[in-house]
Amino acid sequence: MAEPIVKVRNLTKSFGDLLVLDDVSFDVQKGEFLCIVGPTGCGKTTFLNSLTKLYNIDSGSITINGKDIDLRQNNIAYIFQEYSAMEWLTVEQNIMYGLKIKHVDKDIIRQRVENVMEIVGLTKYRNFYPRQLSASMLQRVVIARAFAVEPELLLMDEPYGQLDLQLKYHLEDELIKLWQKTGTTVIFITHNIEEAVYLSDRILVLTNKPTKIKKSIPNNLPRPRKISDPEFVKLRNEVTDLIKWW
Amino acid sequence: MSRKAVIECKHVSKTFYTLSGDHLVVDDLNFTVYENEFVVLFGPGQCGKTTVLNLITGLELPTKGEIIVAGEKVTGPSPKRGMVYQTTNLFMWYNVMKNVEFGPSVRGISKKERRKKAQHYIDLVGLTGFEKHYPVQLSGGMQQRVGIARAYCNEPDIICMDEPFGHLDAQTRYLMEKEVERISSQEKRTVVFVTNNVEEAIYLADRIILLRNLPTSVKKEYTVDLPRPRNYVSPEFLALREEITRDMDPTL
Amino acid sequence: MKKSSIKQKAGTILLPAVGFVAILVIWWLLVSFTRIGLLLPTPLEVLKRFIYFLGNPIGKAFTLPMHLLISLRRVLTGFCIASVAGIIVGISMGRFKPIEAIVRPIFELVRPIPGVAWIPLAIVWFGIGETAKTFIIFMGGFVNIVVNTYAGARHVDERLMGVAYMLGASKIQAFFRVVLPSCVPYIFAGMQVGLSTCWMAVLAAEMVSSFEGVGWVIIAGQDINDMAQIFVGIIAIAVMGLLLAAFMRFMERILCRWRERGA
Amino acid sequence: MNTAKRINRKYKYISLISMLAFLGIWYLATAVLKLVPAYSLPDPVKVITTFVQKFYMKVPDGATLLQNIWASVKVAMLGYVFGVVIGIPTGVAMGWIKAVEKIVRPVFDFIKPIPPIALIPVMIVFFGISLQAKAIIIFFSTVIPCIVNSYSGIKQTNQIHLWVAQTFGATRRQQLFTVALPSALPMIFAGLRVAMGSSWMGLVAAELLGSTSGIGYMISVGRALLRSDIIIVGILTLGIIGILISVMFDLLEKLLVRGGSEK
Repeated sequence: MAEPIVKVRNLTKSFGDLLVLDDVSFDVQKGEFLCIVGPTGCGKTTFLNSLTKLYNIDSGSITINGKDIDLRQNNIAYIFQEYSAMEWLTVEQNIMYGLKIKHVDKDIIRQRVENVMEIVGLTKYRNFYPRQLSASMLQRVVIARAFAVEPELLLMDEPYGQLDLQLKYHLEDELIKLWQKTGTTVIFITHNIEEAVYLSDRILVLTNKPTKIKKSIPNNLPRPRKISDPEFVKLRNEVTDLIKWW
Repeated sequence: MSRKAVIECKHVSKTFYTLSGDHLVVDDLNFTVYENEFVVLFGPGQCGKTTVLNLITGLELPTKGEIIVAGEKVTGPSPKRGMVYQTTNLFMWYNVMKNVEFGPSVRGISKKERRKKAQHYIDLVGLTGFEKHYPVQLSGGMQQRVGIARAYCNEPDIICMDEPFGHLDAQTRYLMEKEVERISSQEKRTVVFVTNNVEEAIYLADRIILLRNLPTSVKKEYTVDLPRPRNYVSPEFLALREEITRDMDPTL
Repeated sequence: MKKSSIKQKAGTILLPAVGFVAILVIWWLLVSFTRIGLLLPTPLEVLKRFIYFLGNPIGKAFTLPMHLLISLRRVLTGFCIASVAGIIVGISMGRFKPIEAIVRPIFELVRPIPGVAWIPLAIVWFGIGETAKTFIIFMGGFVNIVVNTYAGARHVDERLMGVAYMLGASKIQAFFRVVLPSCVPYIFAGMQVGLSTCWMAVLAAEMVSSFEGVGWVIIAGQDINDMAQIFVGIIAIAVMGLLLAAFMRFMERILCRWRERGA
Repeated sequence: MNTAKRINRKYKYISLISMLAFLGIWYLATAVLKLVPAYSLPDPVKVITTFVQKFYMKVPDGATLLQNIWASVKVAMLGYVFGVVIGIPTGVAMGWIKAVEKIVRPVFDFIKPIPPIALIPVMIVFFGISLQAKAIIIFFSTVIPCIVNSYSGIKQTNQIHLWVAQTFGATRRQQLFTVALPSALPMIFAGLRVAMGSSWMGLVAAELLGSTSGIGYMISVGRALLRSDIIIVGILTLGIIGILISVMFDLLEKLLVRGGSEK
């Protein structure tokens, strides 16, 4: 097997006396689609924020391609759970934001932004400000902004939680298409087990606080997947039983 | 078995007059809801589902047609028709107890009696011990429980729920769906529940009414006969889910 | 947070001290070594004078605390009237369209006039007695309170009104149980701004015409060219301003308890 | 025409009638019924005549209305521009750089509650009745709201937006210029507006207390001569300029603050 792109070793993080992440170690292969599921409040968001060093970690190491993670060097995009579209920029300017920060060539920016806007269906709204958009459109803006930088590592924290179902299905399929086309590595956090089974190559099940890895389940169902397929249902039930949240 | 009709929507249309012009939101809507039935109004995106609920509860009046609830024509809001909202719409300045007993209190029911009643519903939604908390101190799911208790505590003929779990995360949502099922089996009421989530619709409904996109009207109805509690991954459940998804209007 | 190192703790105490010490040193240096010393007293002199005036009268009759109390009484009288009137006008303008249509144009005419500009007119109308001062202070606070209350009344969530009606509330019940409580935070914001402008207005009024109060202390200092007395007055005003602001925050904490997440 | 527009128009008529009624009552009470003496409240016709006359007559204060306006506006602009140029960078630095915050904030908290009006006598002692004295008063009235608002604007930057920038690899500088400043812009603008109001108030107070030109001076001359028509013309002028300034700010805000500000 090839060298993993992301290596996490003995990651530990606590807030005051509250231990949130307890000695977590795992690898992510290049081009892999990894879904992380776990009970509510198990620190999944802390997990991603520690991974990107937005939080200082207490101990352990995180490397990308064998080097310490560096947000300036590595091309990472992170889609947060909260709405993170910038109110003072138009839809188009929001989508350009990451590319501008990275000083990408103007022509490439133009081309990528057009392309990505088309995919998420925002072309008509390019000059709108976030205040004029509905919640689900705002989330599309954020998703487009992340896709536009064509990241080597894409982190998504429940990006589709608040979306209309049909739109969610549409964007899930688009995500898969983009992922297959660009070969990017995706770490996707979700509460929705069906979503996890639908999207992932592998599912990482977390325990309650302090968070550890309960199990890593490979998911080799053929794509495109079908939710009523008995194999699909079987895997979905297996993960549900592992979490046992009710 | 002949069933008693509780809500009758007859040729209802609604136009909004705004400075930017007139908007036809509901167009010739017809449906009936029977006593103690759990009906889900299901439709894509912003298709005017909330307007339909506002018409039923009397917050808005239809431009054409009429709505009859429990034999009376709807002409304005009334304590006989309760509502649970998407954004919880609690009175932020009252604690849980005062929120729940708001209805009985404004109708002049004695303190002792209304406290007893409110306590019953607080216990029913599983918030025992949180009576003195203010809404900001509660999580989204708990706030939604207060909203449900508040609507039930007024003992209305019908209860409307407008995407009550739209803002909750998937796990809390599953939990709340189970709760609503438990509550509505313990306290039989006529419920009109609006959602855009198919799973939720099939899990809860006795009958699903699929709505058309703007202007809103009835597209199709489905009777759900699956045994309760329902299994999200049973073949029948998944088959119905795919059928409904296929029938929906595209929103993109 | 708990594990913050000694270094950090030292920083939170030391750095602010650096700021204060720097100001005092610069002041002291300026006074001691430049010609400004002819006009400006040293910090120590001001402090000494401040303590002296706590027990001894400024001018003929009143000690510094008495002057403060006189000013405070004027402020509170005007402020209370402004609050009551402002809340009534603001809410009725925000909730009742016809009243808004009638009152708003006249209010818009008054709104942009700075509070102190009323002083001469007040003196012409009411002489230089207490009525004139109360009027000036009233005008200072009134506008801010109306503006904020009006905004609050317009921001009442119509869906919440719907909830109340649907639960069986009458119009009057909905007003007292929904409109009023949801305006409270706005009213408080207005009252806070209003109180500080009232405090400004009383100063201006006392400086233009009076025989007592902190404003007079300052202007009397100017008349006899006593800089230390002016500074004592300024410091007294600042301290009183801080106390009033703290009091308002305390009241807000009590009345708006429901907005706090903690506990 | 649709229903909503028709209702809107109805309220516009009510507003118009209310304005006319206000003027009518004023006229009745003064010119017809003579309820109050003319030196205390002139009738509206007299006010308008005086207003027109003041455009070319220099009596009683030695300058035409426009000359007075110019004198006031000149001073106000001078102090205001300095206040803005110093206040906003200070506030931004306080909000963005921890060390600056720790050193400057306590000093600033101490200065903040001092009403600029209280500094008028100090400035008069230092500089006499001069342009500098007034400009410094206005500077103080301006700088404080500018600092307060830009500081809290920067402080209120949404953490999520900073994180977005960080994960895209933005430097600290890029974060300031692409996230913190644009998101604080509406707050900073609100600060500029508040500063304009308080500097205008400071100016009037300064001119009332000691000056030889300007609208405030004209008003105080009017008071000394019991010419209440002059006082009212002065107050109205202040109000009209206030309205013009606020309209100008609305336009600027529309132009500069993108994405719409809080409504």
